[in-house]
Amino acid sequence: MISFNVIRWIVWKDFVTELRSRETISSMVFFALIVILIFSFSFSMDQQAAREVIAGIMWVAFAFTGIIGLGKSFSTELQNDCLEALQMVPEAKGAIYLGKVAANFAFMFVVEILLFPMFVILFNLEVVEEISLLLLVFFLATVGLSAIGTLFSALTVQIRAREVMLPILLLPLVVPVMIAAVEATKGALNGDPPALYEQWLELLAIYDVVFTVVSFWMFEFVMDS
Amino acid sequence: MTNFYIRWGGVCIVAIVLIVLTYNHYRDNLASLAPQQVKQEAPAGEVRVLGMVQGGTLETRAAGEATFSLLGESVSLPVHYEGPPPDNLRELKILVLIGTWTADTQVFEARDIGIVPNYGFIAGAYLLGLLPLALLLFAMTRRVSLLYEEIKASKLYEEE
Amino acid sequence: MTIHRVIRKVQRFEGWFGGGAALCLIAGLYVGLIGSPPDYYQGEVVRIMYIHVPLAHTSLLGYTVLAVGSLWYLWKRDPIVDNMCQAVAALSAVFTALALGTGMIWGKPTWDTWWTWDARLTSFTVLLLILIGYLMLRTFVDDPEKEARYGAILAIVGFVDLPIIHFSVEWWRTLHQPQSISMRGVSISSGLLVPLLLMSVGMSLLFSYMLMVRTQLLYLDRLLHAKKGRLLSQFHLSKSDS
Amino acid sequence: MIACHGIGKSYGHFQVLHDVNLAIAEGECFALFGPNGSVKTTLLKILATLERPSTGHFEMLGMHGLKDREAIRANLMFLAHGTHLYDELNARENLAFALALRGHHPTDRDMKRALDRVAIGAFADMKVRHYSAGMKKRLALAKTMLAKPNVLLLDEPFTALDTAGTEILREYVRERLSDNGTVLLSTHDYDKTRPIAGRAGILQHGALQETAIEELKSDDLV
Repeated sequence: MISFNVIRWIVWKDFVTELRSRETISSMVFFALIVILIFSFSFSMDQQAAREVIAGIMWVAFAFTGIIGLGKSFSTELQNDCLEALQMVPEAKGAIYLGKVAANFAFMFVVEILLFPMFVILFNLEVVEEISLLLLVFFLATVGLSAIGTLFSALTVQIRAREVMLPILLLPLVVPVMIAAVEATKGALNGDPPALYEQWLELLAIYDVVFTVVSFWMFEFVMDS
Repeated sequence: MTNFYIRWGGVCIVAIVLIVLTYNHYRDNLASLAPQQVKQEAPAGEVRVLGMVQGGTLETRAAGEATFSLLGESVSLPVHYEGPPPDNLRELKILVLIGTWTADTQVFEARDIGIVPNYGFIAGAYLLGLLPLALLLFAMTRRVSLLYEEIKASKLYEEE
Repeated sequence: MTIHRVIRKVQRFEGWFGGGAALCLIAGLYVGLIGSPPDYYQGEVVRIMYIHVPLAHTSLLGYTVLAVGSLWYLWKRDPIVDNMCQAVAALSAVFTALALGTGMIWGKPTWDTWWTWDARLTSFTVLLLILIGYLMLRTFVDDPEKEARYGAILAIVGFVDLPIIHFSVEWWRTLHQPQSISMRGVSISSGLLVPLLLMSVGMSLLFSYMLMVRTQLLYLDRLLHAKKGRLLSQFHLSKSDS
Repeated sequence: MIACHGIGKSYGHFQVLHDVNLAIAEGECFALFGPNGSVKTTLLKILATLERPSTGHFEMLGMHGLKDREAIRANLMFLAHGTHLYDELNARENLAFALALRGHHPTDRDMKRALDRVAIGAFADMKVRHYSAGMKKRLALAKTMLAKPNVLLLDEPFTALDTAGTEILREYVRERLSDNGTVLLSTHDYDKTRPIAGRAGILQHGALQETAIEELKSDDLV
């Protein structure tokens, strides 16, 4: 049984904490900006070349910033051993998982929405027509990243070298998300007909469903000895 | 521990036998000669010759019959080919010819054209595939034997 | 049951696997290297397939065993199942690495390149990364109970992910690279099938044998140290009494 | 009611707890003494269902410690070394959040009363980030009060508490005991524990030895 009450309170807590400290989102945004800057130094691009690589750069930046946010999601629970209190919640832990996924998704999505105009301006993109499809891609890929990322954030937070282990464990597992997101984004940015990249959206949707379910189930074992 | 060494001795012997067998098979049936070796040694029976089809010498008569010179490092070898339609018979191409050397006419009678072999890759792949596994297995079984001996010596196992 | 009786039992049992593996591999090597004709398209190089494909199959088999063992561990919490998982992960990683290595050696003469982002090579690389991640994760946890639990979780999630990774990489490849580089040249004729089958069965048996040895190794190691730890603690205890 | 049956725990190759057998009845307070590094916290964490014992099992309130964990958690509060408080939230929000997760929804008046009882009512709207260690401990105690647990596990409860705070805590423990609650506390402070503890034991080198509390002299302990 999932308690919606617990989900709501976890989301509330994460939002209030974030609103007051502004740690997660601000560090994600600035990190992403730096990544974008470094990329634009490393590739000197005309508009044609930019079209080819921009989707890749975008998702590399999003994935890395996402990992920063995900890492913070549970490492903040370490202060005053709050994680112990979460483990002792007398409910199924899936509720905590869903709350955390919702909060992480929201943070990552907000950062992506904030950064996207930056890409548009810095790399001279034209995106007026396909904006809704692009948002759908962002949505699906971010759900996938946060679904599996939240599980691994909770898993790595209690081990040594957690800052390194989170990306090491997470990145190979999100290969499908990255491929699908990059291909779909590329399609949308090029203004291709949606039929050409539909399969990637389907793949993302399947990934989201599968890993929300699997992670939801596995989270029980992460939290409960 | 004695059993352990006997077993691994057996494995080593089998491995050596297999390697020797494979090497003999390679030398007898698969190793190819260079054109100059053929001219000097004049081997009897069927051999494989590796070389390049010399430019401007290829003459095709009917389908499945051709004459050309096969170029080695310095010497070239006149070849008369008669066999299945040669798809990959072109000038300046490196080939393996299978056939017999006729010493009186000084012409190599080829009956088949093979693909240039890459035995180095095959040997490399098999060594890479099997050697680490054998070493790993050796190390593991050795460690198990040692641990077992240690547990036996420490008399700890009795209370379980 | 005393430890050495357990070990005796396993040792008697594992002999069948070890012997079977040896027989199959020797026969497979003989047929593969000497007894079978070269392939029409690939020539002699096709013989690399007889070692490469069994290694790859076996590593996938190993990962399946790992996932099943992990589920079993989460259900029953039996430490020896966890020892088995740890053993199978390490062996799977070795087999995957060797499959990649032999694949690269095969790629050089057939595709004229050591590495290509072929779907199969790419998904095996990701598999190897996941297995290495699993082994690394286990070294970074202090509590053995936690170590086993976290490892099991990662193994299960990775197992579910594997087919998705494979499909996504395959779609991605077909999108970017038409079928110029592929293994379609190799049609499995019966001449290829016999050595391939022998080597596959031999490799699976070898893997099972190595798994038994390694599980035994980890189990004995844990046992010995647990006993030593207990003796050490008892030593402290008696010292504090006096 | 707590009953431990042969609980042992090992980390890696080292066994830290050996065969702990312990029974605490309802309305009883058991004090667990022991020098630093005597794994008192580990034992408490096992009882708080945060860790799994390597050997043995325990019962709490008639429920199996490894099977009915959710039910045990609903009836148990663990006042741990860490205070389980969020720095960015204020006292009220912390209380509301922690209790909501346990399925309680205290009214503002309840919270006010609990905060007043631990004498930090004046700081109810201050972020916990600015609290001192003693105030945090008091807030954690207020949380425990609102949760009304049947079993109370206290890990070094007197650290960071001043004399008044200690008295508030002892008063609360007495109240729980008279309510038929079960209390297990770990400490190395004999004088502060003596007035509330009924029974006591020393945990040393991973083994528990029960002793009459009168026999324990404060200078025996580290």
